[in-house]
Parts: sequence; C-alpha cells; structure tokens
Amino acid sequence: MDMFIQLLISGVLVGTVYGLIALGFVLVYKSSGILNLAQGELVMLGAYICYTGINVLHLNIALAFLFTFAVSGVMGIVISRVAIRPLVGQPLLSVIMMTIVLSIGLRGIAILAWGAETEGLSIFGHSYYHIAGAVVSEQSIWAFALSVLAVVAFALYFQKTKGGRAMRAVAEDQQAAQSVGIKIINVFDHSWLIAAVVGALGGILLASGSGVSIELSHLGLKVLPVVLIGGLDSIQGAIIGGVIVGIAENMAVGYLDPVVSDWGLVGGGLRNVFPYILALFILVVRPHGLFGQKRIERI
Amino acid sequence: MNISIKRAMLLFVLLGSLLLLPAIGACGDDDETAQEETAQEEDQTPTDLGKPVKISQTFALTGPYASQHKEIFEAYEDYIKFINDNGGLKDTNGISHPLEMLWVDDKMEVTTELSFFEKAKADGSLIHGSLYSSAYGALLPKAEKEKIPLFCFSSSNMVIDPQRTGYSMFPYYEDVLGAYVDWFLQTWDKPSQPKLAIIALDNAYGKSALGSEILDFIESRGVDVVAKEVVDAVPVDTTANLIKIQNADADFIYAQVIAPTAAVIARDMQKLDIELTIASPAPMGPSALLDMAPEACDGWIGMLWAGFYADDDRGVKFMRDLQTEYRGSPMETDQYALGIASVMTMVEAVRLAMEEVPFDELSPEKVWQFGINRIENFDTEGILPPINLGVEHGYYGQNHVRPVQIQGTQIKWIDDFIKCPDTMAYKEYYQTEGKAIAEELAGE
Amino acid sequence: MFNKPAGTFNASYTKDEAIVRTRTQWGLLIILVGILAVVPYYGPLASDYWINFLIYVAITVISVQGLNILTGYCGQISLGQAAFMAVGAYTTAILSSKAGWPFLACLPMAGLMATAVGFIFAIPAVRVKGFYLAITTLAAHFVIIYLIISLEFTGGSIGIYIERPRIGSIIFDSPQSFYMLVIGVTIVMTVFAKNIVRTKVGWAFIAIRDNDLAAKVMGVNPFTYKLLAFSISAFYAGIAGSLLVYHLQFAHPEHYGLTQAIWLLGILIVGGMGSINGAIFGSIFVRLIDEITNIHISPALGNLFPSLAGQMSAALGLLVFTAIVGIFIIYEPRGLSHRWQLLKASYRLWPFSYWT
Amino acid sequence: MLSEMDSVKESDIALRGSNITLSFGGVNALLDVNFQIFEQEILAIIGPNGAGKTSLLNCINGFYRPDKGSILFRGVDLTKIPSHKIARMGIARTFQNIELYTGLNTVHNLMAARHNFMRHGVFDGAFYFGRARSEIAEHRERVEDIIDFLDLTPIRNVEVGSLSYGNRKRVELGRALALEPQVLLLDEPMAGMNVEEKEDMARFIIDILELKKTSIVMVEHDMGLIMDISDRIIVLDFGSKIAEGSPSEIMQNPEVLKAYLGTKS
Repeated sequence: MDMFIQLLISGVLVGTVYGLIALGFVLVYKSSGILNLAQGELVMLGAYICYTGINVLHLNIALAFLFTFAVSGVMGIVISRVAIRPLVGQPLLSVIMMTIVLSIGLRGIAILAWGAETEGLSIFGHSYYHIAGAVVSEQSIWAFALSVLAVVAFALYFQKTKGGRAMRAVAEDQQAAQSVGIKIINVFDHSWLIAAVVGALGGILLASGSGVSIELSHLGLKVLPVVLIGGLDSIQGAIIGGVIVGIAENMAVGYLDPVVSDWGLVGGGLRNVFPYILALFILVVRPHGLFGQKRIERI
Repeated sequence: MNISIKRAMLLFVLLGSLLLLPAIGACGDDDETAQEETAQEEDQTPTDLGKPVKISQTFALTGPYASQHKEIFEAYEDYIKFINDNGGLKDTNGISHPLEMLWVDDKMEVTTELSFFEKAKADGSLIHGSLYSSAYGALLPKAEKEKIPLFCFSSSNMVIDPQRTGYSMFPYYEDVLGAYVDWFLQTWDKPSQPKLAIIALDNAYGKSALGSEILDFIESRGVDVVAKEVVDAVPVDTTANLIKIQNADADFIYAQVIAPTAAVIARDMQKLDIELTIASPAPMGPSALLDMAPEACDGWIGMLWAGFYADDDRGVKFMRDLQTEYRGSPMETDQYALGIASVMTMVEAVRLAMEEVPFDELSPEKVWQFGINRIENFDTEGILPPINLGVEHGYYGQNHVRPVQIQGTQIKWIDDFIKCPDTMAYKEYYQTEGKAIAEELAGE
Repeated sequence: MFNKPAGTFNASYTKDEAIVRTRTQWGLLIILVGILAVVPYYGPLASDYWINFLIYVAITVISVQGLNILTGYCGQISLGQAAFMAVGAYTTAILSSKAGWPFLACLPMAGLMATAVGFIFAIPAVRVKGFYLAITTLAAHFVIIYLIISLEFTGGSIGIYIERPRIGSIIFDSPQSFYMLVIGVTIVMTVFAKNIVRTKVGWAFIAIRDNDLAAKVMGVNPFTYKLLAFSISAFYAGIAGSLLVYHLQFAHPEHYGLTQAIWLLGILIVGGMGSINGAIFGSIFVRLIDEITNIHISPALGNLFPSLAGQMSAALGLLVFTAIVGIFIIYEPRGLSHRWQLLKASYRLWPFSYWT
Repeated sequence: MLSEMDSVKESDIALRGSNITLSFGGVNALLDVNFQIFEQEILAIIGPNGAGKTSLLNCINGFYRPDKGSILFRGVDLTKIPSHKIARMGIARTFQNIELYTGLNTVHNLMAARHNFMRHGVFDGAFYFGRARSEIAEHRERVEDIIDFLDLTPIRNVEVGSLSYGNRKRVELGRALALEPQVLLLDEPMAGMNVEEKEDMARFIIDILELKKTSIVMVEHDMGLIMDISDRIIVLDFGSKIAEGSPSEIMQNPEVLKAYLGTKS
C-alpha cells in the first residue's frame, strides 16, 4: 500500500509538469491547427537557456527565469514567422514534416550553441518532505506548484484578456475571427510565444532534476500520449491527460513491469511504451481523446 | 513572387544566424585554445617528410552518448597531435610519417558508419575503430572479409562472438558486473544470501546487464538477483523503480546507466533514504555525475576500465600534460582516458607493423598480421593494465576493472585493478573455434 | 495533365494507359537498365564505397515507395516505416541465422511478416485522422522497437549476425553481386508500385487521399483501403528491411530509430509525394546530400575549427536536413518529380516551351 | 393529394423515407420528414438556406445516420448500411462544393468511380496482367462513353484540380454516372453557373433521365429551372417538410410563399 501511495503521488507531481508541456501543444493546435512536434525541443532549449542564464551569465534565479522566458518567447515568435506562416493552406503532411524538421533544426542549433555536454542545473533546494505517507523532493513540489500556477495563469489569460479572447476566437473559427478584424497571424505568433514559454518552464522544472542535455528533447515524445489521451484541443484534457500519464508510467513500473518480465520481456521497461499503448486503446474507443472535440464532418 | 523572395531572404538570414551561433557558444573559454592550436600547427611542419599514415575512427557526437564520445574524440585528437609533434611514425627506411585520423560523426546511424568505413578503406586507412556495438556488428563482417583490424569500445558479449579481426581492449559489460559481484562478496560477512538489484538503461547498452548468461553467473556465485529494473536515458523520476528495489530488500545495486540517469537515481535514493552500495560501469562518468548531482552522489562507485583519478600514476600524468599542452587546462574524465588508451593501442599496432613492413607495402592486413598480433603486454603508460592482442596471446585485450568512488567532492580509487571473472562462454570460444578461425585467417 | 510525346496516337485504351509509349522511351529505359547493370564494374562509381552507397539508395527507394503508397497516394501519414523495416529485418535475421532459410524464402517472408504487424497496428490507425494518426504510427514505432529490444528470441540488445544471401549455390558475397540483387528487387518493387497505383486499388487510394468523405460516399470503403495501404506499405518496408539486414549482415534495434522514419518522410517530400519517380529522385538526392555532408564536409569543417569540431559536425547534418526539407516544403511542396515533369513538358513542347 | 399517393403502386417507388429525424447537438436538422422518390422522375428539393436539404441527401447515402426513421430502397433500410455499400447499391450523388479527386485527371476520376464494378485486386494490379488489364480496358470504354455523353473529351486528360468551375461540376456529374446509379442525387448542380452552362446542365439531366432511366433527386435554388424540369417538388423549411407536389401546386402553396418571401398567408 505504501508503494501505491508513493507511486500515485510521484505520478501526480510529474504528471502536472507533463500537463504543462502538453499545454504548449494544445495552445498551438487550438490557435493554428498545427501539432507542434518540436515542442520537446522548445523544452530542451528552455532548459539550456536557463542554464546559460544561471551558470554563464550568473543571474539570480528570478532573473534567470525571466531571461529564459524572454529568449524563448522571442524564439517562439521567430519560429512562427519563419517556419509556420508559409504553411497556411499547405497539406497536413507538410505541416507535420515542417514541425519535425524544425525539431531537428532546433536540436542542431542547440548542439552548435551548447555542445553535446550534459550539464547539471541546480535551482531548487534538495530537502525532502513526508506527505501523506509518501516522500517528495523539494524540486518536485516546486515543479508541481509552478506548473499549477502557470496553468491557472494561462487559463485566466485565455478567459479574461483580449489576446486570450482573440486566440479563442481563432480556435473556434479562423474565417469568422478574421472577419471581425482579428489578425490571425498575430494570434499565431501569440500562441507560439506562449508555447515556447510554457515549454521552457517545463524544461527548467524537469532539468532541475535530471540535468540539461540534448536528450531532454525526448520529453516532447513522452508528452505526445498525453495529448492523445486528453484530446488535442482541450486544455483540461492536457492537464488531466498529463496526470493520467504520470500515474500510468509509475504504475506500469510498479505493477506491470514484474508481470511482463515474467512473460519474457527482459526487465519490463514499460515506462515509455505503456502511455502509448494506453493512448492506442483510448483512441480506438474515442478517436478524439477523452476531452477532444468531435468535429461534425460536412460534405 | 515578392512574398516568396521575402521568405527566401528570411530563411537565409535565419540560416546565416545559425552559423553565427557557434561563435556565441564558443566565446569565452575556447578562444585561447584555438589560437594556441593554430600557432602550434605552424611549428610542426618540418617533420612532415613522408606521406601520412592514416587511421580511422567514428564517433557519435549526436545522440545519448554524445558527451562521452566528445571526450573520446578529443583524446584521439590530442594523442595524434602528440605523436606528430614528436616526429610522427618511422618506417623501415627511417623516414618519419605524420599520423592522420580520418573521422566522422555517424549520429548513431549505421549507414553513415558503413559508408565511412568504405571511404576510409578507399583512402588507405590502416586500422578502423567504432565506438558502440550496433555499428561494430555491421562493420565486423566487412572488416573480417578484408582483414581490416577493427576496434570497438562497446563491450557486450556480442563483440566477441564471432571475433576474427575485431578487438576491444576493454572488459565486457557482463564481466564488469561479474567483477562487481565478486568484489562486493569479498566484504560480505552476513550469514544471509546477498541480494542484488540491477538497474539497466532502456537501450542496448543497458539491457546487456540483464542477459541470461550473466544472470546465471551471478546466481552461481550465490547471489540472488531480486530486482531487474529498466529506466529511461533521460529519466524524470526513478522513484517507482527504487521503491521496488527497497521492497525487494536488496543489499547492493548495480546500475548500468549513464551520468544523467545516475544523477536522478542518486537523488531519488537520497529521497527514499536508500543507503546501499551502488556501482556503475565505465560509460557512466563519475566526474559527470559529480557535476550533476553533487549533493546526492556521495559514495557512488564506478567500475572503471581506466581513469583519471590517481595523481601518482604515470598515465594520469601523461594525460594531464597532454591536456595542458593542447587544451589549456586538464579536465579530469575517465572517457578521455579510455580514448587515449584506445588510440595508443591502435597507433602501437600501426607502429609495430611499420617496423616490419616497408611503407609502400603497408595495408590493413599487414597491420593486423604484424601489428595487432604482436601486441603483447603493451603498456599504455599505466592507464590500463598491459594489453595483449592477437592469436598467440590467448587473450584478446585486457579484462580488468578498477573501482573508484565519489567521496564528498572527490573521486578516489578504492581498489587496484581487479581481474574480471569470465561470465560468458566466450573464453571457451577463444580457445577453440575463435582461435581456429583466426589462425586460418592469418595462415592464408 | 502533361502533354504526351508528339506523334503518339493511342489506338487502344490499353495503349493509352501504358507507361512507356514510344520507341525512344523504350530505348532510354533499356539504356538506363544497362547503365545500372554496368555501373559497379566500370566508370567512376565502380568502387566499394560507391557500390555501398548505391545499395543503400536502392534499399531506401524500396522503403520510400512503400511509404509513398501509404502517405503519397493514400494520404495517411506514417512515422512507423522504420519499425516495419525492423520487423522485416528481424524476420530475415531470425529465419536465416536460426532456421537456415535461403534468401528467396526469407525475403517474401520478411515482407509478409511486416505486413501482418503493419495490419495489427493499422487497426487503430485507420480510425483516426491527421495528427492523431501521426502519433498513432509513432506509438506503433515505439511498441515494435520496444518488443524487439525486450524479447529474447530477437537477440534483444545484442543483435543477430547473418550470412550473406544465397540463391541455390550462388552466394552474393561481393558488393557487386549483392548490388545486382538489390537493384533487381528494387526494379521489381518499383514496377509493382507503379502498377498498383495505376489500377483500381491505386485510384481508390488517391480518392481517399484527395477527398475521403466523397470517396466513402462514392463507394470506396475507406477502412478497407486504408488497411490495405498500411499493409502494402509495411510489405515494402519489410522487403527493404530484409535487404538492409542482408547488406549489414547484422540486425540490431539501434539501426531502426525514429530518425530513419523521419528521413524516409523527408525523402518523400523532397522527391514529391504521390509520384513513383519522386521516390527515386528523393532517395538519390537526399542520400547524396546526406552522404556529402556527413562523410565529406562535416569532418573537414570540424578540422577547420578544431575547438568546435564536435559541435560543428554534429550540428551540420541536422541543419542541412532541416534546410533542405524546409525549403522544399515551403517552395516546392510537390517535390523534385514536379520539377522533372515541368522539364519534360518543356522539352516536349520545345520550341514553344512557354505553353506550359 | 393523399388519395393520389395511395393509388401509387409500390413498385413505382424507388426510395421511401419515413419519419426521418436528425439533430446535431440539440438542433434539429431534419424533423420527421417523409418522402418518396418514384422511378424515373426528377424530384426537386427546395427550401431556404439551412432548411436541411443537403442533410437529407446525406441521410439517403448514409453519410449521416438519422436519429429516427427509415429509408427504404428496394426493400432495404439504408440507415443501417455504410455509405460505400449504399453507393454500390446504385445511389450516386454530386456535391454542393464539388468534391472531386483533385489529383486525378477526368478519365481516372471516372475510373475511380467504376471501382465497384472492377474485380481485380492488389495482386492482379501489381503485375498489371490478365484481369487487371482486361478490366481496365473494358471499363475505360464505359468511361469514355460517359465522357462523350457529357462532352468532356477536351478535358479528359487534365488533372481536375486545374479545371474551371463549370467543368468540374460536369466531371462530378460524370463520376456519379460512372457508378451506373438507379437513384442520382444532385446537390445544387447549377450553383454558380452562367445561363448557358445551366442550360447545358439541364439538358444533361433530362438526357440522363431519359437515356439511363434513372430517378433524379435534385437540390437547387434556381426556381425557374426547377419549375421547368422537375416532375415533383418537396419544400423543406427548418428541417420540416412543408409542402410537396407538382411545380404548379408548389407555386401556389401559401406555406411555401411564406417560407420564401415571408409574406403573411
């Protein structure tokens, strides 16, 4: 039982960060209809930029965060203008491939700028707390708290501000939004900016545990089942999907690994694959994820 | 039309700015070394009398092993510079030849690896090296056919089977685990059966620790393997795995992982208050771990093939001089040491062959016959125990590991080189089938 | 669409559907095949290095043709092609090394096995569209590679060595002979692909790609045909994987990474989706650029900037790939095959080329 | 009117829809619609925008599943059959916003529609031999007949994505004919055409009726044309059928006038 609670709580904590990163996917998808497969690279670059801020420019932590958000935000806008704008009206495969090559390019840039070294990133303290029968590290509490804060902030932004309303309008109907004077292209920039900032925050939070490396970009792939489960166009789906995947991963390691290990799969190792398998099953039942909107097809 | 011109310009501006980025990334620490290097290159011209002697090596500078391979790459570069600064290699007529390394970043793509192998062959490379098993496995059949000596770092047991012209002078991962078990058992004084937990990285390297043969071996030593855990290369959280280990009541842990993974494991162990002996094999650099998780990694053991961590050692002094000369300041990593040991052995094979064979007749096959097969008790400045290669020496490479431990902020040797036990069936293979094949190849 | 060669008049509908129409075209085709047959023995490409390159390009062509049928013709994006290649490769490796099956049995078996696995993963995939589909195929990739690396009989993380292919008493031991074998299979598979897309099944695929809703209403069952497209594509991947593993003589899970799948899609875009020629042009063009960048330019660049050697060469390949595919997506989404058709058309209309 | 309907023989009815109700998220697109289509007649469906005309066609060929009601065709309830099978049973249609296979040329758009009549599969296809070759030649002949019939010869080898609007409409009609339909559903076949093109299209529709013995259901806005060529008219408003009858009856129906002109009856 002890193990169950520990796994549950760790799962929820890390799942929230997944949810935060998934939010980046959802925002871009909602406003521009593009699934940004380069989100993982935005996560990785965010971590590297923060590393530069702290270890090279010797900023304090608050400044380093601001620095990271500023640089990532600019990067998001540049990507939106250079790579995404020309894609309006292009077929789906072009769009998908564009974000994939973008991810490769961003990885290339990261290697050029920072080399392939793995660096430590120490932001939060290293104490531990006992909560409800589980041990949690300070880092994961911070990660959880900041993720929740960010999600709430973006939800409010989405609901209350002019920019957020414009994004919602574009998400509903691009043409209608255009006809009431919303510049779609600005909304694209906007959503990419937010996606980059959200990704960067996620990157910092995760890298403070595992260190900064190019391989951090694989987190993007890890978060894909989150949006698959939650639905590509649902903000609450991203958060709930994130928590589901966080818990599912831990439970897979805790309870399924020993089972499949007996079946002859060496050591189990289901952590990465299980969320995908789960997502496949959910898709068979609900092709738009748990919270995704089913669009009525017209002919 | 205008819009597309604009787009094109934007794109080129972006690409241009990409090229500027390395300059930004490099500013600060690297500039001085770059200048020094160009200065040195100008000095060394007088020795360039003969045609260059070529060796070839691939690295994966992209991918999960990138940081290790970068250090190995630097070791190769430095050592070759060192050889050239000291007069190159002399042929049978006493003419010296500069040494040249052909290399490529294969991005862990086997086709690039193969293509480069063919190019190196065409360019007259005498000896070829690759760093990990998926590439090595694809090169070996080709190398064997042409009798090109092939070196590999990666050491799961597949490297050995079938070994003909392929070599690794490092012990096999399975054997390292065996050595760790034996080493731990020396201090085991409790009456109960010791219980081992294995944590493996979720890839080929990691999972070689979970092969059936090595597990059989561990059991034959009276050790119970109570947990077999698989973790990501970039894990976010290993709590679940560690709780299982805790619940299984393990006495010691072996983690076949790389440094970022180790950092997370170390933190989670601290969090869960697990205080067990834990060790990792060579690709997990203790210095990298110390960088990444300084507060949590105290006590972590590295079962290293070679290392940087003994001040009085000849090899360490040599490497430190090398780095000071070519890189400005010494950086202490075990991967660099492995690189030096490897390139030294490759160069030694070429040197031995050049003693016997006139320069014009040098070929990979000759290097294999007169170089590799004559490497006996080769001393890599003490970086590794003496190396034996070739048919007659009964053993290919060397199979020793040396444990180091992170103690506070220091990395210390905690024991001398330990001979690894033969955990796999390959020893037998060497003595019979492998030897027969090698002799047959040599005899032709 | 585009003009036919001048002076061609088709006396029957069968002739009108023909690919090769004139004597000149037959002549050119025979010359092309002749060149392909002679290349490994004479001329600038007659070295192990170039033969190795050509073998790899040919294998890529097979895999891309399969992907082309699925993505280019049927409009279903797949990131799972590399994993299906792995299925073919491992089928071959296991059957050849453990059961001693000969080449002619292993090759089709690899294709069929990949088809079977492809079919299983196609069942969830045909239910979803667009981005969901892309991620579903990604899931297929991860699950397949996970199984290969975790199972015992696949050699797990260690890999499997296999012998050179043999048919009867002929062993394809030399690079030249293996090249001939691969080119032969490539030509056959390309002809099959061309024939599939110009008959009933191909039209159904295009109907689904261009307008799946209308296709459904006009009598094409999208589920059946998407399943079929996935299966055909997996079959091609299986054949390509089988040849690749014979080429490498070694099967290892790291050979079939996600990067490979991305490369195949990139080649498809550069070559031109929905074009059999495009798959060939794209394979040659992208592999050539990749080869030049990785093997020739990047180490040289690294030697030029010694302090940045590692970074430079690691980043260069990635950036070049990004630039090529990105430029094609933005400026020529129809790829090289479209350029080729424009060229052909302007040749046929010469001296009135402005007619196109 | 009712007595007239009763006197109709069951064998004269090609398609009978009863109590069809369809709603999207609480909004009724169709509400309790009953209709019949007789053999070899032109039935026009008219009504203001959003009246549910296209939805009704979509229900007939299975693209939408009605929440209630049945559509009987040759004794089979179409609401339980997937749309590709409905097409195979002999119900073809054209679309409001032209839904052609843009990457194929005219001939192959029509050949793709012959899909249901061809028996060769992947294997015959891959070898392009035997059945595949002979079938393609055979069906090509039928397709060429349709191309002749619709005057599409000059554009037969042109990719349809690059055709003019009027030509695309015509190709779409050709594609529907290639299915050899017994019931042909035309969704605004003349929308966006000039007078000349409309007249051409009207002639084609009448020819189809006469030569191919097909029942035709047509959704259209051009009242003049509808009055000229249709045998019967159904009027929909807000998803409900408000009138049915011959053109002259409809012209005088007060409900229709109200729906169209907003005049008080």
